Amino acid sequence: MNRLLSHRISSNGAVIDRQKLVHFEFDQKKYTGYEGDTLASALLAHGIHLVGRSFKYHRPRGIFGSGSEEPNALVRLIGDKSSEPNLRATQIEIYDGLIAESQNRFPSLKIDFLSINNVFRRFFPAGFYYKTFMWPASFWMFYEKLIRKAAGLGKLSKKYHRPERYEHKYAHCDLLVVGSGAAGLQTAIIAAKSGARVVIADEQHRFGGWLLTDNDFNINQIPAASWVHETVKNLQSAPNVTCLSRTTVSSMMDDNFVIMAERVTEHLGKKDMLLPKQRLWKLRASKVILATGAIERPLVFSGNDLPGIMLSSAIRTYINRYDVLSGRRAIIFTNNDDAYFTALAIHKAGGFVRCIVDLRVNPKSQIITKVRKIGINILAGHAVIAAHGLRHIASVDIAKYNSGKQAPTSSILHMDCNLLAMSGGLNPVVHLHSQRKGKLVWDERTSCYRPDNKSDEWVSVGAANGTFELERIFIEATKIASTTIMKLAKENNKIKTKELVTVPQIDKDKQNWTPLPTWLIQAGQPHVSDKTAFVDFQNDSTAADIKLAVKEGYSSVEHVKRYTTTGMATDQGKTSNINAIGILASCLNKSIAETGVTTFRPPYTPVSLGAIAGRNIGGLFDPVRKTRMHSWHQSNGAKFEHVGQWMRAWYYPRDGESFQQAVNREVYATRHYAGLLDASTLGKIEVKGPDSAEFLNRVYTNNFADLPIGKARYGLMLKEDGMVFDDGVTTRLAEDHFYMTTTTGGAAGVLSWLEELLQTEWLDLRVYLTSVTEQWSVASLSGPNSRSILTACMSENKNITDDFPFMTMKKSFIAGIPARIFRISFTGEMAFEINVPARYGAALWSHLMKIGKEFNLTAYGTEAMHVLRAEKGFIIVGQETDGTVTPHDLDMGWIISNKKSDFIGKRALERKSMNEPQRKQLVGLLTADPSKVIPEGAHAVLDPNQEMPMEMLGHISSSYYSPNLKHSIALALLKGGLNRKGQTVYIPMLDGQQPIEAKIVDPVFFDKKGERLRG
Amino acid sequence: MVDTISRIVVGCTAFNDKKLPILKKPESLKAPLIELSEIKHLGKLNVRCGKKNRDALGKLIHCNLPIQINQINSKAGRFAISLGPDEYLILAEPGSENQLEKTLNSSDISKYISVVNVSDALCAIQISGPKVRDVLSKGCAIDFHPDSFYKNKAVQCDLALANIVLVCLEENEFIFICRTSFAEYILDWFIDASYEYGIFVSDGI
Amino acid sequence: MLKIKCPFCGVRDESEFSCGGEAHIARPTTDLKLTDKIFSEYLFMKYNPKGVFLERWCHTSGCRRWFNLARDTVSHEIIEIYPMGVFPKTVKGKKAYQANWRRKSKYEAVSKPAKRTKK
Amino acid sequence: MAKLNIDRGTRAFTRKSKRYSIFSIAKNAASYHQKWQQAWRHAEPKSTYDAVIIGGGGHGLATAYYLANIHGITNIAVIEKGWLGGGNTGRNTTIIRSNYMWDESAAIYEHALKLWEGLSQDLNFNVMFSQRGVLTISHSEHELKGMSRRVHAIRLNGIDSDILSPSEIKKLVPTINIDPNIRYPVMGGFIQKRAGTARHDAVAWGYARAADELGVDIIQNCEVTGLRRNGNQITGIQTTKGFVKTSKVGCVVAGHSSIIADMANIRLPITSRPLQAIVSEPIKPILDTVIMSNAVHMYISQSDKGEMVLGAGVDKYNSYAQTGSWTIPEHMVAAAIDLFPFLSQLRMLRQWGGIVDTCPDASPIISKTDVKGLYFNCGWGTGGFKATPGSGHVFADLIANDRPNPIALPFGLKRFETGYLIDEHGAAGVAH
Repeated sequence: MNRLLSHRISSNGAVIDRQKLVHFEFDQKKYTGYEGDTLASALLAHGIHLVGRSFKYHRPRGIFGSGSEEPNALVRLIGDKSSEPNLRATQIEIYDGLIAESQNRFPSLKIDFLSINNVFRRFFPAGFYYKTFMWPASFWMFYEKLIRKAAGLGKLSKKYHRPERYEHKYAHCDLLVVGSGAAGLQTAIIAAKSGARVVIADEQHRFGGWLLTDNDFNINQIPAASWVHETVKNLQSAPNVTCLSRTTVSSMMDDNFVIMAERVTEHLGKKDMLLPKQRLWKLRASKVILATGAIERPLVFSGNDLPGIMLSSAIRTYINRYDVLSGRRAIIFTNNDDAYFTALAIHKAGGFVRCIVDLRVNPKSQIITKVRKIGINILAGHAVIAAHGLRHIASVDIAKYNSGKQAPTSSILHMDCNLLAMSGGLNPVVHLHSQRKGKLVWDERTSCYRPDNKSDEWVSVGAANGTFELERIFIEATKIASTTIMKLAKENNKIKTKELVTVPQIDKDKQNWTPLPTWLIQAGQPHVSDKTAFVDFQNDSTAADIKLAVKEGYSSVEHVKRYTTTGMATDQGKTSNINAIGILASCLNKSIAETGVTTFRPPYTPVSLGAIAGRNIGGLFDPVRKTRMHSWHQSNGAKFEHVGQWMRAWYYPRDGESFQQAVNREVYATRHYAGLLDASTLGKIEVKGPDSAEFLNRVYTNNFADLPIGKARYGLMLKEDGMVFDDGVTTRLAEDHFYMTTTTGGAAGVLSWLEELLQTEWLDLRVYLTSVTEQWSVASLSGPNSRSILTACMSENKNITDDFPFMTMKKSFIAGIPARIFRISFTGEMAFEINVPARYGAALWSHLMKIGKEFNLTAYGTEAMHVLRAEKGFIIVGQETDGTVTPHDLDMGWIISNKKSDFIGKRALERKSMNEPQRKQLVGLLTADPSKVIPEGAHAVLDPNQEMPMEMLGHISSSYYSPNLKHSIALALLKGGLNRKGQTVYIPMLDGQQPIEAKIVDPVFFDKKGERLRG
Repeated sequence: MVDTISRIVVGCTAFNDKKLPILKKPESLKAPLIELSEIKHLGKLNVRCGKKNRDALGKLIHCNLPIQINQINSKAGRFAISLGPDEYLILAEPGSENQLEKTLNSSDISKYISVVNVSDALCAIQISGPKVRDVLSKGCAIDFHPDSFYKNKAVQCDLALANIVLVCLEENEFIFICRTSFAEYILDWFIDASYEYGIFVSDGI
Repeated sequence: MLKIKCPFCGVRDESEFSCGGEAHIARPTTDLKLTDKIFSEYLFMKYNPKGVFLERWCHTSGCRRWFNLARDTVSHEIIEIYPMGVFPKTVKGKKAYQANWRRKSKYEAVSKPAKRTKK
Repeated sequence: MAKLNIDRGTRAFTRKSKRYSIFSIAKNAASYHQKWQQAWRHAEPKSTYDAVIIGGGGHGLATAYYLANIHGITNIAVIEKGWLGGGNTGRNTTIIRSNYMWDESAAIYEHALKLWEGLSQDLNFNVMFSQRGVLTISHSEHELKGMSRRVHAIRLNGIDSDILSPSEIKKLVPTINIDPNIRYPVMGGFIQKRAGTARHDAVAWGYARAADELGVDIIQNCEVTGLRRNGNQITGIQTTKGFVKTSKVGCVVAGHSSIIADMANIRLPITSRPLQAIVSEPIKPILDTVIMSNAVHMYISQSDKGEMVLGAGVDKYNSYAQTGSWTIPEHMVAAAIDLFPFLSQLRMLRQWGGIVDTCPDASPIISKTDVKGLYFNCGWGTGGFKATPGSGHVFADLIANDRPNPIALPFGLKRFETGYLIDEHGAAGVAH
């Protein structure tokens, strides 16, 4: 026999396509379903309820709901590239070749070893782990391993895989409508006619919301289904409307910044490689209408977690949407009218409704009368006090029940069944509203928390607003839509406001929406029955747990939530929160309003991390910036280092050279012949305007007002706290025009800092700043032969190099390229920094290398540059400084002008403590063993044999082997260093080796007089 | 000598040594829906000047400076884009920028303005095709609805992790200007983001 | 994610802006000879209200211009946006300006917050 | 580095009746857990206390506990405007470590770490302190140098810390991506093995229960509305539950420190910023170490429940809203996926924010004030949780003796006047 038929019923005009058979696999078994089925509906069609084991007690759990509220039916989807755990079977659309498996069980669903926890569950009350696993102390790590293994739900495939494609999309609209049920469609269609830019999103794969489940009536004289069809068609054809199905609005933030996750190809078996798996929408909406509907509440009684016990609305949905009857001998347990529609549906579908157990003593309404007529037995004033069964519900105990006294008032009636529908009332989906910090109010009539609807930016409507009767929903939706359009029209004159549509007329059986709130059904010995009366199904928290929490004083809602973990599972308490609050309230003898409610944190349903990251991963995580000489460096075997976003040539190993060998060669060659460094990444800023000189005077510690035109000067920049911030050479091009250079890493920071000062502090200064970092490529030509090389390269007036004093600038042409040449040096050798428009950078470089050949010109990288400047005791901001170092600490008092009344950082430098002799100061270090190079970052001590913690003098900021001095050299910041010159310090090693002995010396190791520099 | 160099230079583009042209499209697509190319060596001047001298400057450039921000004026092959209350970006035909710079800096208002040649600091990239707005909206928070981003509108904004000036030339044709060193990143970004539409990157003009 | 109306570029996403913190902080020049303690009020001490706060923002990814902004630090509502060197005009903005302890501090008595002047 | 012998005081719960143990659970199981007593009394304020602690978070409760347990001052109250541990204690990502570069920081965080070791026994409440190790990763030459500086300093301070090579890191964390060609390759890292995580709520509850046992009044849902002083001496506090007389007030109200300070008209260098975190859905164990990366501003660990916990740096503007910008989680998730590609199969379950005190030097304030009897413990920024026991321990000492001990001394407000900041910015990008 075709197993497919077992629980399928004759077509209901449902959303599945009977013509299209789909093959899938669950727990290594092959099954078939129809296109349009969810994994849940397809499994139910095969009579399969049991799909998972619970988190803590590993109790058997079945399909419970029909949408994102599902707490039990979590499965793992296994794909070729990856495997995704914890997906809701109720939301997975099946496709050919889908492979799913159940979770949190070993070895199998039916036999799960850890269900032993269930037997001993009495020993695992809420928070038990806080009270034990403490002895012996050292054992916790061992206990923890076990707990960790037991915890967690699904498994991940650990092996790498190129993450699938996830797209991001920014969008803007006048109105976002969340949800496509009666309320959503009605508001959207009105907005559409107004000409406003509308986006309507629904997490389900097709629009209609509850109208897809309840549609055996007419809207405006046409069948509800057709009305939905028509309306959706109109929306889709409207140019100003974007319809997004399979799109979950997960978070709503300040100023209606909305995150929506669209499942683009997840539901397709063969993925269309053109399209991404998901698209994450970042939508900015002027107004938002929340038509997010409501979620049914379970009832809390002993054994309410057995497979075969489902939400009444879910059972109805499976019948009407998927032609699936989840069980043939059904009992309905309710405290409201809605479940009666389920009774009808089951009856229509050919199932047998044994009885309706209604907590209300004397329920009356049109629908109830109708159900009575059919002859379904209604037990009013009764309750199901317990459900029994092994892996599926087999029978229930029913008794007269007094909700006030919370106790049964009659003998127990035993009744068998294989399906129990329960309905404890409805909870509006208020998540997005409270994400925006909207308040909730407890509504006594409908016994639910609904939004206060006080905001001007967003509004809830329909079931999401606690309005559950369809006729009232349509009235409300129409009204709210029009008022929202009015508001929008004020901002946007393109939007029409005249009354756009009328309220649809419907002929649906009237229900009377007054549920009888009953949070917990107690029977026999409560402390026994409570233990199996589940509130949060996924986290296994029971009524007993909540009572225990209260007993132990964890009685605020948040404490209960955290102590019992109620509402903290992957469903975020969609079916459990309010029941928990109800039980808590009765424990505290408070009203629910007094008890309060926990906050709903985003997202509404879990959002894929892959989708959140989007394309900003791998090579696109952060831009890499290269100079125009990059390809030369590359083809000449350079090794690179990242400096901020820049990639700089680090060193150029030649045939088999080690790092050290290459650096030694480059350093040696530069000192003895000539070296060429790509300095293009240095920050460059054009400073122009009548007050430029005054401005520079205020931002540098030294004086720039008196700098002659054509001359350059080294400057030190401080932050207002007196700490060194950046340094560089600035040249005066004209009376009112300067050319400033900054460190590579500091470039962006310096420019914005200077702009900030000009725009927010010194509004009176007439100065314009323009970044030209990338306008100029810079080759720094350095070494004894540099002048000869430069001369050889000059295309005209070669003689300018004859008279080219230190710290001056000349404009000329090199090989026909217009150039700004600066005679400045960071190596301590005679050096020229040649700036040319970037487009000529590559050309200039290879030209210099060509001409330089006969002068032994060697390209050197940043490492050699570091060594060369260290030999001269030149600092590097960011290496010798770390935001805690003043110019005095660097022994650079000479650069602080006393003439100037003020500059950034001056006052801070005058604080008493800034001049204390015990501050860390920059000194040089010479190791006793000239070949031993101290590791950078190591710390110096006076007595290497002292006990821990050691008294440290300070750290080594720079340390290299100097091939020119044939000696290891280092720079260090040591407490009172300036007065310690000559003293011996020791540098303890991490690897247990002997401490390195070194002498404190002057930081200038080479050419102290600076003759070579000026030469 | 001059010539040898300038010849070397011609090949040099903001995309460094990326091998162009690039065609990336899935089999299922006949033709790429996105086209991208660099406009090489376009003259670019960053001009700072207050309201007082705006008109005078416009005359010198032969193209009036826009009065409103996010606006662009064009005349005789020159574009004037407003970047801020007192900041403009002038686009001029390749090779004309140096002369223009001289003219402005030697004018009698030169004292009150700042003119800086940024032709090599920035690069101009043209992007067009029926899906151009969709691709841009993947990395740019600006509203690309034709009603709000129309012809001759220019905005400074972020595209993914790069800062750009974006100019709308036609419904489906944009120019954007970014720091040269970001061009490679932007190119990679577009090739990836255009995946579902297909992209053709040409060597440019 | 705030929506900020740049006075020059119009409404843009928060991500295009950077926040420069408290506005209207007077910068005492060195010649004022303040004590270290008073000076530290300028250098480190903060006004950190729960409610309306006057702060400086810069449209970093746009026009790179700075401007002032009055924002509620609880609701994130932006009450007023106004240029550098001028003072808030709204009632809430004015109140926030006066509520700031700096208005009574010793150093502000000798050095006033930056004001716009003719260029 | 300042070092003190740690006085843990006498252990709580020598009285069997309330003592937690495997046996107490068995015994109560027999009686269907009907006999458990309240973890702490829900007290109403008395008219007078010897000292009042404002703020019922981890630090505040710890302060009260040590005041009672070590200094014998038991006539005290902890005043909490909401529910215990409802502030940053209940919102943080619980990383505990003491591998700080500056002596002053190393001293206090190591002091705290020593107290963490054995805290469950001290409090007779399992705070689940899990010494699974915290690994900080370096992605560039420059960072490796910074790391070397930190590790040398840490080691000479006698604190455990080891440098690991990429391959050693791979051995320890098999799921990490050490491909040298990614944008921020793993070039090395250093681990503190004694570091780890703890259960945040349990810390608040454990201290509350122990403090209550020693007679401390714990008063929830009571907001402080004003401070009363006589001249320069604190005389009491105004609350929503009436006036309370006391001559010593300790403020431990991270996020709202400036509000209380304004009541006393004193200045703090603090701004309140959102700090965001996210957790994923629970999965079976896949990451046993805490991983931090300053360069990409991201840290990640897996909770005992199986959730991946991710955090980043603070948001860029002042806020008391406990929400932040979307850009932050977006960036941290991207960074995490580059290091752990498997994460892209996972889903974000919850996203939230706390309000943290940020200080100019990213170091805390434990200090007397110009007002006699008014003490502040604040400015912990993003890293307060790890210090909870140490912070409470030295703050209790400060309140009891009206003078900071050597560990607390460097963290006084005076440093903002002298300029002797303890600048952890350079040292730790994401200071968790």
